[in-house]
Amino acid sequence: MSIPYIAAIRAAQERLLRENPKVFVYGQDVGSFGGAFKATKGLAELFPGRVLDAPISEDAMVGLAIGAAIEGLRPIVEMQFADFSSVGLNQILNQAATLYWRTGVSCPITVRLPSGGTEGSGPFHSQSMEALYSHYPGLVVVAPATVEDAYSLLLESVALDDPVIFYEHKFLYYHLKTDALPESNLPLGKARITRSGLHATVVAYSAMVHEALSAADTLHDEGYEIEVVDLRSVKPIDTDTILASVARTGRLLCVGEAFPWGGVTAEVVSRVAGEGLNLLDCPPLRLNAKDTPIPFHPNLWRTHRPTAESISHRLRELLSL
Amino acid sequence: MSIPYIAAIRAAQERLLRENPKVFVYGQDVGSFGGAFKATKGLAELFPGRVLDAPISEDAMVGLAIGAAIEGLRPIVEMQFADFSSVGLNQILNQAATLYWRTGVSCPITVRLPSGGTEGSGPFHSQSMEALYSHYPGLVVVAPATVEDAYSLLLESVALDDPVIFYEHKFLYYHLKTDALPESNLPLGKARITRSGLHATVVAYSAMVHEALSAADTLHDEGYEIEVVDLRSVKPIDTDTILASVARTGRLLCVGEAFPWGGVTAEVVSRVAGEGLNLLDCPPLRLNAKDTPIPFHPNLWRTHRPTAESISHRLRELLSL
Amino acid sequence: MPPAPEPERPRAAYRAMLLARALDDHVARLYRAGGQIVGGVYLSRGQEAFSAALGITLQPNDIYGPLIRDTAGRLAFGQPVLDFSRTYVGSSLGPMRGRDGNVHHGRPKEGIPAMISHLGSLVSVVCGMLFARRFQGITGCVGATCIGEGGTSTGAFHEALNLAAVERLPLVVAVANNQYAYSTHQSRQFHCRNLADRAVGYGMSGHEVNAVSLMDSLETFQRAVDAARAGEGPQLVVGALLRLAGHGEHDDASYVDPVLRASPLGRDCLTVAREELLAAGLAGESELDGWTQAARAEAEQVFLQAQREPAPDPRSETWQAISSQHLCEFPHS
Amino acid sequence: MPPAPEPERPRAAYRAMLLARALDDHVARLYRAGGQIVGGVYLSRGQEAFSAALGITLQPNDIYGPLIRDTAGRLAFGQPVLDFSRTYVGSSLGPMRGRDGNVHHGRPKEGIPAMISHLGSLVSVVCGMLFARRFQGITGCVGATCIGEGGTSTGAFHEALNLAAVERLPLVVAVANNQYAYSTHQSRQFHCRNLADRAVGYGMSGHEVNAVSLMDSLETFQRAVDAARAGEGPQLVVGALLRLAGHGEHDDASYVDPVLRASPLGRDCLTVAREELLAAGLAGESELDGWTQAARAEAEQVFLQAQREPAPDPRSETWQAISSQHLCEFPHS
Ligand SMILES: Cc1ncc(C[n+]2csc(CCOP(=O)(O)OP(=O)(O)O)c2C)c(N)n1
Ligand SMILES: Cc1ncc(C[n+]2csc(CCOP(=O)(O)OP(=O)(O)O)c2C)c(N)n1
Ligand SMILES: [Mg+2]
Ligand SMILES: [Mg+2]
Repeated sequence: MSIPYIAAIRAAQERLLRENPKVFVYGQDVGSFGGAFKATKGLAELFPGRVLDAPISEDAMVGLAIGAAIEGLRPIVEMQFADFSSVGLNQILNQAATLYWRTGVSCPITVRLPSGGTEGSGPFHSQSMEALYSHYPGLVVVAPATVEDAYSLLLESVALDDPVIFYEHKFLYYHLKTDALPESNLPLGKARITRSGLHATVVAYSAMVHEALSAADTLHDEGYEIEVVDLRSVKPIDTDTILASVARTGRLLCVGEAFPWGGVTAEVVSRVAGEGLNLLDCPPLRLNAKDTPIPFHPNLWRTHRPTAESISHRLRELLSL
Repeated sequence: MSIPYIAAIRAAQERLLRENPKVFVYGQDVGSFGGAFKATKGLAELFPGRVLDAPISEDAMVGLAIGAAIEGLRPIVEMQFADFSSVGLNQILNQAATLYWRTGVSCPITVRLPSGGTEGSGPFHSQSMEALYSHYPGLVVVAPATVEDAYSLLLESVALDDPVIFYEHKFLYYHLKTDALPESNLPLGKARITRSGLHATVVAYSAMVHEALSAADTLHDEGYEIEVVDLRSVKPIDTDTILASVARTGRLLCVGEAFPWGGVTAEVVSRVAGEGLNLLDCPPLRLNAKDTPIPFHPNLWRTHRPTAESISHRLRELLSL
Repeated sequence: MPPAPEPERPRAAYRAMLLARALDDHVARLYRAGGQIVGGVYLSRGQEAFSAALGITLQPNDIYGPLIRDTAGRLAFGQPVLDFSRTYVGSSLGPMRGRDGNVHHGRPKEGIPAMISHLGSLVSVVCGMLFARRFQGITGCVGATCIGEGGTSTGAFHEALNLAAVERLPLVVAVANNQYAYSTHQSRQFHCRNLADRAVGYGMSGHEVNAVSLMDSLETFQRAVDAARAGEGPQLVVGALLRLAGHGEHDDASYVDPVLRASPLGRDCLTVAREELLAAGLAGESELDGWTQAARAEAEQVFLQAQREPAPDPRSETWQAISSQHLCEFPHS
Repeated sequence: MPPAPEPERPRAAYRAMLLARALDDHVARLYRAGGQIVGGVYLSRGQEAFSAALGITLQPNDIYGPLIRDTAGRLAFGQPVLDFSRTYVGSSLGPMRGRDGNVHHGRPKEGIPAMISHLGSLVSVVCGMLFARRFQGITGCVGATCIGEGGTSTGAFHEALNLAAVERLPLVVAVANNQYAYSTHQSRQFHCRNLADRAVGYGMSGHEVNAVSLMDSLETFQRAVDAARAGEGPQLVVGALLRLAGHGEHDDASYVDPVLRASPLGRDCLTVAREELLAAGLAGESELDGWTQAARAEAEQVFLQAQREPAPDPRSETWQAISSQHLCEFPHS
């Protein structure tokens, strides 16, 4: 187990830079420093002039990428933290995401968002912004939960002719490891049944997949087989795979690390209710973070976001309905 | 019928300025010009130094309002169009909406967003951004559908100690009129049963309430009584009123003018599925705008957003389930 | 269009100005007639000289990112006239196919990005196009874009100028200071002597010009574009003029100070340019009259044509915001 | 010649510097020991003179919006020392009650807004506080805030400076140019000679100062604060220094140019300030040693106290982001 999630992201970028002369990486401190999380370590030296430090100008960073994409390049923009993309959001939602529809010119940019909570990171270095980017038309929003997916989905994202938001999870950067990077993988747009089960389906994505798997272990000891669906991309959402799973289990819990109003869990639950009501043996449940900013102190943070424990708790509730 | 929706907004601001010396209005062209939509017409003359033109700096406009609120003022910020709040969004989501939770100091700012589609306004003068603002913790998001509500909800918004996003609909500005402004009204946070019915519930807000009412007229002629619930605020959502209505009708259609991924309709449907599954006689349906930018040409625009016709169509589908 | 030879430059620029004015007059007439133009109408009136001078100074392989009052610049740069009428009427054959309208049009693959409404956000896109050219070894290109004095207050504008300076991009930013941003006088928009004073703070060159004069504008832009092309980094050109119309045609602009209107700034740049051409012996009265007539005829013709073209049909519209069809959701939403 | 600073100012500023350094040293030790500080640790090292000089120059009813490396300025302005340790350890008794941490703290109702991470976004908030004071007829106040040279590249910074100039607010913006933004050298951040050259483009006054010197910093800030208070509008003060630590304590700053470290810019401002105080006869060796000891003891004490205080308890946490309880949703989410 030698390849962590962050190394897969670095490896995908190295491969992209090597194989496609149109790829470049732009972001704060991504050059010789290798990025705040070392996702571009060594790449500036390997590919001179193609891995470039940006000023602290998220709006202009995205704007530059869009212009470069118009001219045929394949920019990868690294936000230092997802949270700071809020000041680049206008270029993403209104410029990048509208370009193809308005002009017929596609906009193949990939914006990497180091996302999600870790201990002690607080309100502005922990956010999950997929709900904002998925709501607006014109973007593909990817959220890998595994090292293999981080690698192959990043390759696919940059190959795609459309703008992609790449939600990569900081908690998984070093925690999650694998032995080898995949040669092939499920395509972007397909969800994965990570664990199959009988009694209930948990739909999750990114770091929450692992919390869900660990909850499934707990519930297994209590005599329940929980199916875990890893969405892999949240726009599009692979509704067919979800419905097929719910058809098998009759019970649905959707788990997300984002804030509770709207977002992926609301979209998933409302699709299942709309398209698969008859498959449900009981009300579909959701579990999200709490409706406050993300707390700094670990005591609070551990309660703020869903965990294996709170998912287990909610699953028991679901199974008792 | 002499008081249009926009005049109610103006009247509320006049009253607020008159009754509370801490209120001021800040926005592009709101001064002697009276605002792009005349929501502040004459107010700069009536209240010298309290209705001020801002530079084209949405981020700083919101920042200024937050600072003023910290010092005890009650700022009303007018965005010229909701769409441009995307470049003020960071101050709204990360500064205003986190202030109370982080510091215990409340942030009584009201940000008025002239929202929603009108003919020929195109992708950047038509947006409905409530899903973005509701997703993040710390904001109240209000969406009046009537002249009376525009008036009383704006009064309440500015009186509230928390930051409020005031989603006012440009299509209603001049189309919708009433005879007199209300002395009292349902409080913020409560939905209204605008039309009572038996066979299905339509949950809507802002301009879509009127499309829903007109669809209900059509369906009435076809022998169905449709109940229409006007949310009035989308954060919070008055789930109790919705559930009570669905308990009566057994059928739910949720209609929004925003984009189809996530948003109010997903949140409402997933709440009803989660808390009122047994009340439903058939799958709950949604109707949103299409998943593209909002088109300029009226031919396209009329198809892009939900209308009385498409709501009627969807209702017939719902009633046949 | 090959670069215009020296005596031809002011002549070509003036013809672009005339055509822009004729198009504006025509669309304003249609708007006032009612029912023929949906949505807003934004005129270039007063900005034609400044705009055309930049457009004509660029070369065909350059990049030009026009804004709301740049019809003259677009025409001078070589954008087809029909794009203007087709976008206003929303023709399905226009570059925006009715999806976007009025002054929001462009041909990104031909060096003309299509502005979005958010002021300031175009500048970094032009930076990116220039960056991409250099990245791919394409040299000798200049990229130009325009913005009003009001748009300089946006964060996006600042970030892009600074980025252009750091990257030493061959960018020319034309700021049309027409004294007002909608109703807001420049005194509520910025507080420096002249916006060209911002150049030093970015480490770029600043130029001030009387934008009511075509000849002055031509000369200044030639200097700025040459400098950018010569590798001297980004150039900031600030023109002084007056908007000779409402913000849009819905606006009577009654807030404009009559003193300004009566000042040299308030002179019509078309009148001034005509005088300049005559004085320089670059054209004669009857030739100029002929151009004016031709421009009016062409403006009328392109609107007639666009209005006859099919409107977009919602049933044949794809309703897909991305090009990867297999990833599109909500097929029947 | 400006008036010599009265004797107590440099002495008080230096004591704030010493205490800030002692707090930094202590928190760095706790961080390296592991397990005692969660999350990042951001030190003021190298910026103490510049920061303290501003803090001490303000008056109690002024507004001070500090950023990440302003511990010295906070202390000089009068913020309680315990706020620092309590926020780092997340004490439930601290101003942020464990909800926010490390350098994100403040007391908005006492004129110290609590920064969010997004660089540049604090400046307009300070503008708003000043605006509100003037609006309510409170005169004679100054508002100051600090930012790194990297933060000047944000759109938010530009918008706020411009707004302050338009509104003629008594704002002092201190830019600490410590040569790097994280690993990024200033040459990739801006391209002008000195960021003070931006002042003219806003119509405000610009000041440059050697921020390694406490005396120079004191003198410059006195001039800037006086000018702001006298109604001369916003002031931009740009200090040159070097960050004498990593960006955070996780960063070894190996990218910092050794030539810079060896240059006068790389001198420790505490050493310089001590020399300055001695040379000016404002304090003697043994008094200064006593202050240093006292600072270390106080730093240790406030951490000991904060670490003994109760951590936040998720069960008693309200989990409500707004103050209007009746409008809170998701009570048990
Ligand atoms: C970010 C942003 N905020 C607000 C607007 C609304 N708006 C459109 S044009 C305009 C005035 C523009 O003034 P200026 O930049 O001086 O250009 P001019 O119209 O004078 O040519 C405003 C405020 C916008 N387009 N973008
Ligand atoms: C808008 C935004 N983008 C990115 C960051 C991440 N970030 C935090 S500190 C920092 C470097 C800041 O450099 P500078 O402003 O020079 O201050 P210094 O750390 O040198 O004191 C960056 C990029 C941020 N906080 N805000
Ligand atoms: Mg203007
Ligand atoms: Mg720095």
